[in-house]
Amino acid sequence: MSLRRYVLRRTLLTLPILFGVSVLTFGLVKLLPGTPVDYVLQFQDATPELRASLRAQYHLDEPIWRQYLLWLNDVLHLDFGDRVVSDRSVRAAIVDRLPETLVLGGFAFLIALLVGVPTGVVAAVRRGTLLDEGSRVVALAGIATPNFWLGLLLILVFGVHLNLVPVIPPVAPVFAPESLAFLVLPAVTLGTASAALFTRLTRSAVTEQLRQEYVRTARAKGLDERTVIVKHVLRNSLVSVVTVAAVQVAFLLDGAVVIERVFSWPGLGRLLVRAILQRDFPVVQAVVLLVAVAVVVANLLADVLYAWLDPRIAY
Amino acid sequence: MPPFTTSRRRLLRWAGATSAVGLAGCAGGSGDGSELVATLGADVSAYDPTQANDTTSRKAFDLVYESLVSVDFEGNVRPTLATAVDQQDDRTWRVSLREGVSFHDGSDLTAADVKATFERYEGTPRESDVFLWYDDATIRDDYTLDVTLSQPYAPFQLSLGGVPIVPEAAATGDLDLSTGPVGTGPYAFDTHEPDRLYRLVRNEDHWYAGDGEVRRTSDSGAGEAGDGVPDSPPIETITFRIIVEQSSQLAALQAGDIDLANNPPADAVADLRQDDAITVSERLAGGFEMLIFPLATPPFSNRDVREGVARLVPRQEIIDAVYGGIGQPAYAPISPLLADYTSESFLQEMGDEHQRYDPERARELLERGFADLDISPPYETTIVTNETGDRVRWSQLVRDELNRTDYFDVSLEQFEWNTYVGRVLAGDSHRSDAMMALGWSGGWDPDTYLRNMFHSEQSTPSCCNAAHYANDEVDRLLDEALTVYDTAERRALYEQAQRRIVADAPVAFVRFGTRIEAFRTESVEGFRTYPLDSGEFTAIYAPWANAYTSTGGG
Amino acid sequence: MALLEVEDLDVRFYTEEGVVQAVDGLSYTLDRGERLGVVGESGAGKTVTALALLDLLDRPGRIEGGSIRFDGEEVLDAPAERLRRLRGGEIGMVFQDPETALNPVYTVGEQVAEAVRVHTDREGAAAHDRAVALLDRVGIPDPATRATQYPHEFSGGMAQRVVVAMALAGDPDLLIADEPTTGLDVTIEAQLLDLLDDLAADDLAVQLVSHDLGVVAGFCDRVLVMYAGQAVERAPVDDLFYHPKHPYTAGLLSAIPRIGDDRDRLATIPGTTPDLASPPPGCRFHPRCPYAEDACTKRDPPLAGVDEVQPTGASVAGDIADDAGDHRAACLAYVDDADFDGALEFAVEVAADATEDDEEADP
Amino acid sequence: MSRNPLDGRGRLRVRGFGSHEADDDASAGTATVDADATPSPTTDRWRRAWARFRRDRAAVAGLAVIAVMTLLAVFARPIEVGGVVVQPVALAPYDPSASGIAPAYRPPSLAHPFGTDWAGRDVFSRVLYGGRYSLSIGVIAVGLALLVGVPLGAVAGYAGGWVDETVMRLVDVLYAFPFLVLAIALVAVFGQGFWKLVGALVAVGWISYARLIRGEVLSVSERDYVLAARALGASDGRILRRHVVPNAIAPVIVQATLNVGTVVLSAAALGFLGLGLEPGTAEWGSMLSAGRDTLVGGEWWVTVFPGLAIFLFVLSINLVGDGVRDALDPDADTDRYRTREAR
Repeated sequence: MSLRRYVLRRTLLTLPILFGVSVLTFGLVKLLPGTPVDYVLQFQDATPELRASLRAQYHLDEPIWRQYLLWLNDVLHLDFGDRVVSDRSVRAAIVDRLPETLVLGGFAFLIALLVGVPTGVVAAVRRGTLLDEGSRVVALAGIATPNFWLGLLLILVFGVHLNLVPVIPPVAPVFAPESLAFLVLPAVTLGTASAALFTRLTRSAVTEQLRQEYVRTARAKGLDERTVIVKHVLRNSLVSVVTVAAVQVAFLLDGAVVIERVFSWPGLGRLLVRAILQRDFPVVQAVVLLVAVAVVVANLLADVLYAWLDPRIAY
Repeated sequence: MPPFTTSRRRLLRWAGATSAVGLAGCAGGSGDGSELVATLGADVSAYDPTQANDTTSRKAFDLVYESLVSVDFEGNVRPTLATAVDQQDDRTWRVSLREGVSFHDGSDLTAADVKATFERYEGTPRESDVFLWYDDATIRDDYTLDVTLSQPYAPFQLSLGGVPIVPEAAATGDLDLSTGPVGTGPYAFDTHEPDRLYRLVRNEDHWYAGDGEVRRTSDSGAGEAGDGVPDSPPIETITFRIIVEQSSQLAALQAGDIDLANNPPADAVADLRQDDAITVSERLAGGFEMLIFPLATPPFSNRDVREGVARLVPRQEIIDAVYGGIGQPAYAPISPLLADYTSESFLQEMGDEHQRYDPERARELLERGFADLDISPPYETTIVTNETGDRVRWSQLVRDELNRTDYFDVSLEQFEWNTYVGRVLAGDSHRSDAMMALGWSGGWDPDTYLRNMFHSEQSTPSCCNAAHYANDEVDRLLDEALTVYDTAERRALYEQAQRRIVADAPVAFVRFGTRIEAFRTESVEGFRTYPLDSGEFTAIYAPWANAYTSTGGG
Repeated sequence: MALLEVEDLDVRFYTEEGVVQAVDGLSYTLDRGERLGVVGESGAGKTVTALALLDLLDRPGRIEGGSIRFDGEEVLDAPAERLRRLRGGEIGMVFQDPETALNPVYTVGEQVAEAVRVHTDREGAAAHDRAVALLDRVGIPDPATRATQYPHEFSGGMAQRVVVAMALAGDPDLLIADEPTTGLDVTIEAQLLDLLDDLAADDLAVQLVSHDLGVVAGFCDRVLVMYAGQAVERAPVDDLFYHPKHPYTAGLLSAIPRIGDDRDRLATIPGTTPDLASPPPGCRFHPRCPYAEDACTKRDPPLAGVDEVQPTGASVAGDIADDAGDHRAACLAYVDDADFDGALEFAVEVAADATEDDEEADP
Repeated sequence: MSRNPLDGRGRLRVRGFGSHEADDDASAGTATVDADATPSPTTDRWRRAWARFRRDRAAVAGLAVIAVMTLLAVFARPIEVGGVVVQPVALAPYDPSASGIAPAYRPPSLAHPFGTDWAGRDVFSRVLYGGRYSLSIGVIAVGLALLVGVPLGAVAGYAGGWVDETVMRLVDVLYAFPFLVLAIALVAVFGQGFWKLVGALVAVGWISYARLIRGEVLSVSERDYVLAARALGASDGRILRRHVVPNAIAPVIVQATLNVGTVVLSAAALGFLGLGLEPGTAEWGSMLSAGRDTLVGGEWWVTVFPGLAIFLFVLSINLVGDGVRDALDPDADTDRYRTREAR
């Protein structure tokens, strides 16, 4: 089965999942006590007619499944509708924040990989030594610190006392050098947890591969230890690291929800939490669906990469 | 943390440096490059006054729009777009507009714009801003119009201060305010990057020409306004950085990334005052924190029990521990800010008679109350609060105080804002088994402190009388006071209403609100704290209030 | 001077249950072009010895003593650079389980070409061509296309041929084959042995490790029998099969099932290999040796020459200077001063031809 | 044609060796293998796993820290169960929730080793007492998640077919939600407080166990001993309980140990977003998020000590988790040599 057909089959397989996600999101938001109209009209002595007209505007009085179908119809036309809380369209709200979210997430993911994988390899090769346990403790220190507290500490040390990095995002486009310089702290804070995970995973994967026979054959061929590790062992170990990397997408957004607030970074995480708390359900559904698609695509990419890395796996 | 080589650290420092310069340089065109960096605690969600229901949006476009009249730092009504507002009879007022005023889109201000502004409020979330009093308006000529009220409305002039004038095109649909505010104010809207920043740029042809002829409209004319205010705002660009996290905002202020921080937490004020680069200004505001009793649920249905609880609220301890010693205890709804309608002596009297902290008196009252209802203490109940930091803290202190007596076993329940609002404003809020910790902010008119909270018609869910307090006499007093124009007469009516309310104690008053601002001393000069949160940035440029701010060193 | 001289080799494993003496004072030599068989039950230390030659033991195993001289040069303290040139360059190695010996994620061609690149100055396409030639040399049909395929697309036999090709990449003088055919079925085994036979023809020394006496009989010139980490008998192949001197070797030979053999139960050597963490005192085979006497439990017999009874004290164990014909066994019976008075009453009977065997009754 | 040195010498048979061993074994040898010395397989496996765990210095240190923290938490304040004082000891000098026992924001001193917070409460007592929350949130949330996830995942893996399909699709759907976001929504719907927080963490936590055990059960149930058990007519339920799950549970145990840490961190994150436990609770995460404004102000001790407590607790849990994984790893180093040669 060729790659194209495999990707097509997998995409079709994901549709029920996306459907499930949209139903769950819709149901969940409907369960939230209070409606967006209450939010908009709170502490206003609004006349009942006004309340009714606003409810009608958001189809709040129609049966729930009809509301879902109406919403689904809009989504299929990529019209996510208007935000309840502000008069900007949902799509605009998301598009405004997408680059920021991707840059922060990507930067953190990169740091996690560049720190996590090498540490994992060293820990595995030097297994049982002080270096192994030392690197593990350092990596775990990243995962053990509550990220908002770590963020605040970094701001305090590097932003306020050393005045090295601005405390709030500079007024510059997201790819400008000073923005990226600012992003170092949030990306490090966000990436530490994932880095610790990658370290642990790589360590067990490399340890597993080091036991395989082909490593002995490689050494018997007269290859130096570095080539044996980097060329032969690493490629086999990456196979299992890749599958977990995909799950990181949702994990990174978890962290982003907190980190974006601490570093005042305008990302989707912050938008999503505020939308949940403000019952701005068009935004909630749109962002959650977007994240779900991202997670599903990431899993798909991981499987394709997995198959590309390991020839034994046929599509 | 990947190790930084020194060269990389220099890059960071350099990057750090340019960004600071970038901040200081003005994004707009020419001009002296003076910029003030202030902060907003949440993202601006609307530019159109009829849609904006949150204080952040209102304070963000406060400098862009102007209303017919404005209220200065002492509460006096000052002519702004209207040169005069004269009463014809008890239901009609004649408004004469200032000539030569233009909107940011170039169109001239005429009476038609004013009438259109009023009428476009219908069917919008902020409908009540206008339609509580507005009936009709007849345009006499381009610069005069008569406004007829649906009934005599004492706070008419003050209410005019809360209605920003927008171009008529906004009503006809030619201009879409949702893309950006268009008003006549000293600053025009420049850009808004959601969740990041909101920038205003100086409006070069603002109507005020520095000739000091702005006078107070009301007869008691206290001094000439506008003398000494330059003809155009000294600060060219105002950039509002949107920082949700309080601790990040404080860090940014100390690091110098921002010049002005809004509403810093009270207990951080002591630390900020130690930093001599930072000035903290605070002022009594219009509003109060309170604990609402569900009147339909025993034992809170009993007056003695309610007053007993009110007398157990440790107000001074709350002010010291939670608010860093700032603010004063509240024993009645109307804030001392409204000097015309209340006085210290009145407040002390209310305190002594009904609400002041007095554990022995409280024990007697509770003993009698529980006996009347023959409920055996301790009564298990909860205090419900939302996540606002100060409120969470003072409700803990009230809980501890109540639990020290053997009459109550109180636990605390915290809800995020919307779930909380859903509970507090629910139709059966008076039958819930919980006391509700809530804050209320009024305006310049005494009615805003009483009607919504204590008028029987305002019981939840139509508005905010969560206790479902219903007293015919109070209703009558409040309705009458609304139609009487004479201040002295209104004061007497409100005083009588307050006496009745405080005696019935549907709520325990805790503390009058204070507005706190912290700014970097050398980069903010002349800034004064405005008592209402939505008018926070008034002092940046308000010729009608004889106030302006410059960036000092700049 | 022999191509390979192993003297008093001592290898230990540091495990949870204690220190395992996997190889204990092993000595032997291997000449250029000669074929040495190393036989013994599982756990005798055959594989550990093979791995030790290329210093391929990793934790928790460690070479604690002895010396390994290849072409006169000491391997054990060779610098890493020299050791790398040795591995796959002068000594090629073939492993037991072909399926797992190859890296699953690289093509077969690439893995062979990699060995070529390390040991010859060929690079890129030249190395690849050499690899294809090697694949052809080891009898893989249509080597050009097969080179682009992956290990999981190869059968056991073919995969082992690839490993052999890899071992030959550096044109080695010595090929160590660690039970190369054990995982294969008999017909494939025979073809592979033919291949090794063919390769060994042009002056390639081979050390074939196996627990299958039939394979050794068909391929090797000389045989080294190992038991519990020690060499118990060393002899030319036909001397060993027809004149076994050590009881253990005899036991091994009697345990080979023979077609047409009408005995109801296979003869077996009672008991199991000893726990190398705490080997039995004296001769390690005495618990299972039918002729064991009290002396056997006290003294660990050296590798004594069997032809003439050695004068006492001739420490033969260390003596590696044996010529091709030399036949030694580590049993007190061949050490005269030992108070071993019994006699090893076993002998090998040769049947004239296959048919005559059948009707012979078991004694 | 292969050269065969034994060519022509005919086939050989060894005489004499066999007859000797026929008469009796007694004289043959002293090496006797006494069967009863070998312990039964399961205890041996756990004993060997414990031996291997003991050798991992970091893991043992982690376990020690967890033990100390548990003891401190249990003996922080007296415990009453139904009026009966079960545990009288009070290591914490002050009542953790009593406000005003000392001036607010006092730096660490002898009387108050960790200083005091905004309400004048003793931070030292609160950190000791706070251990109870973090430990119980961690253990209960993970325990319940296991109770939900393991059976569901095991049945899905073992039964296969539509059962597997539905459970796994539900898991996929839940996996698409970021863990914290789903918890936020659940807390917003069902309200805040200890059991609602634990409920939310369980609702989002069980899916990782379900997916993990399903994968393991799939591979284990292919093993021969499961087929054998089925061949002997054992019921599916019995096979699943006695043969399949015990052999598939190892990675789940490891994941559960590691998750105790993640759950405590998630509780702290929810506290940071204002969705945590009852205000004023002495739980480390709540103390951390409630006091964070003062971090910038300079009252560092209000957050540093609870933060350190969480850090130590989660770090130790992770070290123990790593230790458990290495210990339960079926073919750890030492076995490799033996299994290989014994074939």
